[in-house]
Amino acid sequence: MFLIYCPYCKATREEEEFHNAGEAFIARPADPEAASDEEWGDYLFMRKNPKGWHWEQWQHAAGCGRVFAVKRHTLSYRIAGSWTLAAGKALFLQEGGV
Amino acid sequence: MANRYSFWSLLRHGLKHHQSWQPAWKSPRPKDRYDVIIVGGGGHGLAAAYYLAREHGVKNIAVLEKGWLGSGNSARNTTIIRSNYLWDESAFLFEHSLKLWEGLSQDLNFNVLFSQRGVMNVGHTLQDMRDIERRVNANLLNGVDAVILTPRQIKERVPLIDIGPGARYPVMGASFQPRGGVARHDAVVWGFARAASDLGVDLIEQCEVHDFIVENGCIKGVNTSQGPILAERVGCSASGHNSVLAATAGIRLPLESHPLQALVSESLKPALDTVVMSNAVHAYISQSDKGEFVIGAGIDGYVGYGQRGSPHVIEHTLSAIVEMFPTLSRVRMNRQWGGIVDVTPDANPIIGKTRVKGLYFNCGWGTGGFKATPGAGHLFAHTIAHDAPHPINAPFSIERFLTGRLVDEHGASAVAH
Amino acid sequence: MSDALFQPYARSPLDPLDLAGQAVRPSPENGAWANEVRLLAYLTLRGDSADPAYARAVRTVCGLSLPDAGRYVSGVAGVLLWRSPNECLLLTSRRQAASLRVALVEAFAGLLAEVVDQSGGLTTVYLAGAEQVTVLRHMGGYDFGSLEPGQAIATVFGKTAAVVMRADAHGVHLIVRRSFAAYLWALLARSARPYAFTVGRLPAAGTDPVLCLQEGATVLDRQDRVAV
Amino acid sequence: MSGYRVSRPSQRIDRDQTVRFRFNGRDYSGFAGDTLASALIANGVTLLGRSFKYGRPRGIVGAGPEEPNALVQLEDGARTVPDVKATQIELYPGLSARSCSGWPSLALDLKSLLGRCGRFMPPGFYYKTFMAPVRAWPVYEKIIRKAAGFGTAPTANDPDFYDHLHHHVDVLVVGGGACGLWAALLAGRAGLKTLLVDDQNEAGGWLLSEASARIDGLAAIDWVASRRAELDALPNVAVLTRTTAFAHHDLNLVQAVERLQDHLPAEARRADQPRERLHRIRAGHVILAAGAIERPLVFGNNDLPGVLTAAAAQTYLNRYGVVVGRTILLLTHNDAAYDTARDLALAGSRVTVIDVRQRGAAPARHAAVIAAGATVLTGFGIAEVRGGNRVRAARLVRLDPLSLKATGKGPVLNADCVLSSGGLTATVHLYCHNGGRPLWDEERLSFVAPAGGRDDMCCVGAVAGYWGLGEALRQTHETLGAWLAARGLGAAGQAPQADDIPAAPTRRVFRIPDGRRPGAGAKAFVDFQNDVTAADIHIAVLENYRSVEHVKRYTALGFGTDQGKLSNINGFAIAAEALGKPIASVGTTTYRPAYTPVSFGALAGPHARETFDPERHTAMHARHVAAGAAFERVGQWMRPHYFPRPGEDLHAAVARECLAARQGVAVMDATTLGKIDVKGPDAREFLNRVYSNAWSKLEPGKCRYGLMLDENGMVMDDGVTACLADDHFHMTTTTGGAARVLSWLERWHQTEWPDLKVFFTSTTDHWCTTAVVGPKSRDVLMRLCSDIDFAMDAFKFMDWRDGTVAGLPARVFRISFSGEVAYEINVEASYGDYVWQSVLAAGKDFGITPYGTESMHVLRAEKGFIIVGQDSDGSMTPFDLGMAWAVGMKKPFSFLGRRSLTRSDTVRDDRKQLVGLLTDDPAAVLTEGAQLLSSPQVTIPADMRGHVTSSYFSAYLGRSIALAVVKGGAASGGETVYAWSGGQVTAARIVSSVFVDPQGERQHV
Ligand SMILES: Cc1cc2nc3c(=O)[nH]c(=O)nc-3n(C[C@H](O)[C@H](O)[C@H](O)COP(=O)(O)OP(=O)(O)OC[C@H]3O[C@@H](n4cnc5c(N)ncnc54)[C@H](O)[C@@H]3O)c2cc1C
Ligand SMILES: NC(=O)c1ccc[n+]([C@@H]2O[C@H](COP(=O)([O-])OP(=O)(O)OC[C@H]3O[C@@H](n4cnc5c(N)ncnc54)[C@H](O)[C@@H]3O)[C@@H](O)[C@H]2O)c1
Ligand SMILES: Cc1cc2nc3c(=O)[nH]c(=O)nc-3n(C[C@H](O)[C@H](O)[C@H](O)COP(=O)(O)O)c2cc1C
Ligand SMILES: [Zn+2]
Repeated sequence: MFLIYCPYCKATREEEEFHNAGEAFIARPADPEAASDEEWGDYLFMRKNPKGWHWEQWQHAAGCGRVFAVKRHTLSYRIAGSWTLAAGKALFLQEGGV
Repeated sequence: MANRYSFWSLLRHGLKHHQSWQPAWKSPRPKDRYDVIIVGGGGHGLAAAYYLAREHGVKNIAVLEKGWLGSGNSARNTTIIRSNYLWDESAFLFEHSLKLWEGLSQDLNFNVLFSQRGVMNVGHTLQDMRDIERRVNANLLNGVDAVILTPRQIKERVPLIDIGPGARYPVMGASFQPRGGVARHDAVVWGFARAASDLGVDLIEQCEVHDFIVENGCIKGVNTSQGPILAERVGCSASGHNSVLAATAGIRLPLESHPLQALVSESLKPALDTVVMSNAVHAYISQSDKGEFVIGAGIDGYVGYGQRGSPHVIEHTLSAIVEMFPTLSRVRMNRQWGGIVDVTPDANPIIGKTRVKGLYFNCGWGTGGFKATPGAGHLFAHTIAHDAPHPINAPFSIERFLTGRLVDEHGASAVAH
Repeated sequence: MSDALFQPYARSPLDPLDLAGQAVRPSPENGAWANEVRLLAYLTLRGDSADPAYARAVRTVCGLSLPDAGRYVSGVAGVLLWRSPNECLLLTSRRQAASLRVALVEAFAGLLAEVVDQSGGLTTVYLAGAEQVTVLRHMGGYDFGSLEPGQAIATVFGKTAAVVMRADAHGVHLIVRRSFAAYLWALLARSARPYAFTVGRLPAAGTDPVLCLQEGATVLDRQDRVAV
Repeated sequence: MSGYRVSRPSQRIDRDQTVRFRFNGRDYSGFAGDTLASALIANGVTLLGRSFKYGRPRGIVGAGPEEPNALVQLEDGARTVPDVKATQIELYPGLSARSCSGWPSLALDLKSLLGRCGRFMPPGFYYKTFMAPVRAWPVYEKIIRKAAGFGTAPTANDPDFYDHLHHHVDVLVVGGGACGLWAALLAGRAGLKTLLVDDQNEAGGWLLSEASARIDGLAAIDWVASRRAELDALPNVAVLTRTTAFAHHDLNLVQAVERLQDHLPAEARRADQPRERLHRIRAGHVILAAGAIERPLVFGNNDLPGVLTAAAAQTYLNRYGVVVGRTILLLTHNDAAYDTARDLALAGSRVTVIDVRQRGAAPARHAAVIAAGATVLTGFGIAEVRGGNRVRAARLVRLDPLSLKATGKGPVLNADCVLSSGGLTATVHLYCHNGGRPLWDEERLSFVAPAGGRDDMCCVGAVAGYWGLGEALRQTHETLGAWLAARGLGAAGQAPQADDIPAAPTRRVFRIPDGRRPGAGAKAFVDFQNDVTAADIHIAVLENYRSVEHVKRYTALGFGTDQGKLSNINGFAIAAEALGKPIASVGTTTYRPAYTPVSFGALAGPHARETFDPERHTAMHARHVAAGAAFERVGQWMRPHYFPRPGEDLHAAVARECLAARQGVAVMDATTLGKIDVKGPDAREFLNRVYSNAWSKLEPGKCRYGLMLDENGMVMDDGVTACLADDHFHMTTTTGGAARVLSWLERWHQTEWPDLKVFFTSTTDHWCTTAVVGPKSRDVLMRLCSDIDFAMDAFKFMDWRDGTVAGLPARVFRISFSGEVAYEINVEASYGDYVWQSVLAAGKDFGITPYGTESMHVLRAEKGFIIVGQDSDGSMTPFDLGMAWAVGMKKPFSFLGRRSLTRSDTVRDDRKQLVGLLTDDPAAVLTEGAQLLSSPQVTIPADMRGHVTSSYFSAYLGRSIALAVVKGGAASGGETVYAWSGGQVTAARIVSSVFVDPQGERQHV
């Protein structure tokens, strides 16, 4: 069971306080109507689902309610850190994330 | 079959102190090239190879397995088999499989201990009961056996269950599929392995596929921990790991791989004669022929390839079990474990072609693919052999996620296993 | 019918349990005891805590600075708890609630801020006794032993969540939603069973910033306290 | 075996306290401090069970959690516990237990007859037969099932309770043997918050069995007592005995179960204490000091009652004062077992040590056993034990000094007990639970936890392979010392001193050869509980089950309730031999929780019965109960389903309630709807994005129905939202959807549109809502409220007003889920009870009638209003539901789900669409969930057009009505379809889904 650091509560708490909210930084197409069925389907359903480091969102459901970014290894379950979505995204892009 | 199993063969070998048994399957060295490679030596992959050889006359087939045969979810599931799915497409798919189960032991000459003891889905709210009515009627009209049970009838079949009004979620009724049941999971793997091997399929264990060799949009083979192996067609049936493999060919899949946990109690005298599932309370339980209660937990919410989940999930599951079966609280958990299930957004699988010619995927079985083992293998074999889906699996293409034609089993019958 | 005919009465969420009727004066044998702090007023303040104008408005009306994450501040207006970067919860007395609310709404005019009355939606349970921390440790996984006066955190308790704030060494307050209060109470009573749990009469308010918000709260009487 | 009690010092039993107990229907006595196993042995009881597959007689083998055979059913009735190991049951007065196997009786077991044919039941037996005829399998299966299983599941509700306790500690020490005690002390002395758990009833571990050990000049037992006293005195240290750490999870979360009551006599068990407590321990660092367990050697008939491990015999002797036999053969490949031989000989048994080593033990140990009166035979093994239901003799075999082959026959020696020592197996489980792999140590012949531990764990003592007490303590001391020093926590001082007697090398043997052809000799068991023999493992490998996991699964090795504590290493070694591979490369199977079995009750803990799941009540709940309401569960809420009067059933009550709503006035508790306060300059824009319909023009004082789609375009929730001010809205959601919708809004806001200035605050619990419905509702409201103008034009349908109701500030919404004039009064929930009462009082003269969810459903169905989740199922778009009017396709922002509505599948016109159905027979009420067919003739598989989603008898219309979804239904008005339910076919016509007042005039008066 994970211990997750909430960057808003500035505290490390038990996994049970959180909800996993899926892969992070999936951008909604800026103009959905212009997206092809394929692009739209990709946005809606296709996921990276990596075996390795994964940027994901967690919501501190029983705490402050905030959604934030966590970089977690999906095999070792190690957590590299938690960031606000904005800070996390910057780091994610810096790592070459797409 | 060279090495037929029967009561008489047991006698015969017994007289020789069992020193004369043949290997159940052969373990050859991989060849350089095959007509068809199946990635993943779970029940599905082995069944696909078996049916490819048996029904489609493909001669030169290999199954590549990164660990030991059946080391994935085939070894880890709660073995519930049923076909009482809501939507026509899924009902046909799972019923196709159930029919194959019904002759499987004889077909494979391997007793997979398929036990048609019935599967019960218990309802606790008025909406549960509406959903049960809807599903049972749809089942019957699709040729799938189903009945609705009253709480009394439930109690008769499952004396341990609490149907009293004092429960937090009292039992209001259930749907029941008499032909549903359980089977011995490992035996299914071994039975298919043995039968496939007997038909000349090469089963290669300890052979991890690293990536696909694709040229000009066509599959050429795979790179493995035992070197490159070429093939004209490759079928991927690597439950849990399909996204990882697909990514190596630049294919994105609508999958998330989650830990799913299960547990068994110590072995006890027969006390539960059917499979009982409750969606509202979140409990799934049966008793194996060996006597242990086999209990399935809920899915862990995060992506995880660790074959383990979080303990509070097990605790919640057992609280649900104790809620439905208050007498079991002194029974003890002997062992718990986890598998990796790849889940699609509509809780139905993908069996079909990809945009790489000659590369096929059978994936997304999520929490419920054990019951599909023979059926999925059969249909996957057809799809690979014809480079086109069978009518039964045609609705289960990847395209449905682009057109929106989902077959959403979450809807009215969000029963997981 | 005219308004004069009406005699409104308020019911707190745990009234159906008749805690008042069961309450005794806890003795040192009671390792844990609890009761509901009935009918406080609760105002949710929304606003970005990084916005100085918002902070100023709160300070002007309540006399309180915005609390840091996981903490609370208290004063005459009541207790202001941090809930998230843009949410605080003000516990106050019913007496002051209406005027505070009006004043806050006025002070928030033109700001990205709002006041939401939650008085019907929340209640507070006071838990005390030598085993209070043990009881909390039975109920949830947060490190309650480390929770110090001045802290207020939200965490899970079984299948609900609640805010826990420690006023002083004597006891903690659990702030919970109305419709989950009975569940939380049942979980608490069950968890505290091994420690001779009892429904206790609430002590005089003393310096406890929540207890003193009750109607007719009195000042500390040392005798009323159970040694911790 | 003919065990008996001796009097020896330093035993852990209290001879002054005789304890009477019952086993298999007979009365016995033992002493306080005994286990059931030690007391039974002392009473000469040898036969405890029958084996799983062959029904072979079985007795006690071990002395602790490793016991595979002696499973008993403890107590009867509600407090019965199946499958408990007799070796782990502390004796208490009045204890009653029985064997879990043997049918019809333990002595005369039918299965054992079958077992004689064990020769024809190799591994995989079940997979190879029972296949024909197909139809006979259920019969075979019944018999197979009957023969399986040990204890019986309780059939009465558990009278006890369980709880959980969370810990946050710096250091958790697992195991309270010499090494664990010392580690805890060092951590404790360094000021760390330390918790030590040990699964036995007292600390000391192996030292409790080792009479002669001395540490720092003290008898071991005294050393334990003083260390324990020192630990107890440290305020930062806690010690829990009878507490088994059974699982280790990520980030050092350890689950441990403490047994608080089962060792007490019934009358001493306390109702205010839990039976068991699950500790969830988050530790900064775990110190694993779980020790080791001795395993037996594998030889013919090594499962006969009277064959035990040497360590178990030593424990019985030194800890409980029980001698396991009078004439004992002790088979060993190591020196340590000589201590057992010595102790037993000194206690008066005739002991023959059979040492498989050519040279035997080191001189000191050899001399000690000889001095004690034992005999030593070296270079021999045991080929097979002889006896019926118990050991009578054993046939020895001479072993080749080098090759480990049988080179000749040995003598047959009489004995009533055979002990064997196959070396120690380190208890590495907790090291491995989250993926750690143990190391094979060829010198110690065991998989061990690495002495270096890992980041978050130290492994000390026997678990790391330090078998000698002196070296174990030294290693513990050094490991802890280094660990503390690395944290700046100072030097640890002196290690405790204990002498390790020099030992001769162990001989590497697991299976004693019997000189027979493979498979031909007596069965030599590896896993007792699952009847797995050495030959079985060979056969599995022969059949190509070559992975150790295949061996496990094909033979059931290690599958039992002991999880292979005695059998795994022997099994792996035999498999390795069959495979011709080193053990290290064969590896182990996967270690998984639980280390020892844990009750479901303890795992469920407090989340059972009244605290299984919150039951949410509205503020008026007590009134509904008093009014005799029947309740419906909706999500976690309890809602009145209907309010029967005496003699009324559901239908009668609902008919009355509905008519009241249509003709007079009725009242409903609508509190459970979710409510969200939405405020901010961008609130309106936000609503535009999350609802399918338009919000730009909704003015303050007005309400609007909204439809929320998921991004896939399917309806996920609905509700009425009121505009409070230009930047302020009061949103409502479905009862079940409240939490989901709030989190949906928050996620979109936080992740995608953080720039929108808006707050969402749940107010579900704050407001309580009373719906007053019907032509007379206005009259009732006017009695309660004088500051709102209820005139038709002043307060229109879909308006809301602030005002004072019954003297309280209230928000009154004029909205209607029934098609009648209706008002929803929202007041602070604290006044909910009062307002409900006030409404009833004010409506009394009008015959106001409370109604529940069932009438609500009928009233809304008469109007064709959907219930999300009943008429829709996550696969319906607004168009499917005939709600195109609620989709603002022209809105500038592409609202959630919009794009999905134009995919090829979502624009099909043969999708299922919502329609109304009228049966030809007005009295026939369709079954909700009936499937719809185009023709009354059914061919299977049938072409289903859709299904009935809602169906009622409408008292108002005097006939039945139904809603359904039908493929292409929107264009099929007038068509007859056939509703099929359980074989019953009912014809019905597709009609508009609005049955009452299609023009909507009634709500506008
Ligand atoms: C706890 C649990 C309970 C379940 N309960 C049920 C149930 O009651 N009923 C039901 O119907 N279903 C159930 N399921 C689901 C079911 O187990 C699976 O859907 C089914 O077993 C999938 O079979 P498979 O053959 O596709 O997968 P697997 O058996 O997982 O086979 C896939 C194989 O691919 C191999 N592989 C992966 N990557 C590679 C690679 N790169 N190279 C080579 N090989 C690779 C894996 O090692 C594995 O052996 C449950 C699952 C779990 C985890
Ligand atoms: N001859 C034997 O059979 C034998 C067995 C064990 C230890 N020893 C010797 O005893 C000396 C002391 O060794 P030690 O302290 O490392 O081990 P130990 O066996 O004395 O102590 C280990 C303790 O840990 C407990 N334990 C094991 N798993 C547990 C779990 N999951 N939860 C709670 N408690 C658990 C055991 O009950 C035992 O009390 C060493 O010299 C060792 O070699 C000998
Ligand atoms: C249906 C079923 C029944 C099982 N019964 C037992 C059992 O009786 N005893 C046992 O130790 N394990 C049992 N297991 C669990 C396996 O030992 C093992 O944990 C599981 O196959 C996962 O593999 P792993 O733990 O090696 O990763 C069972 C598994 C399944 C799927
Ligand atoms: Zn937080």
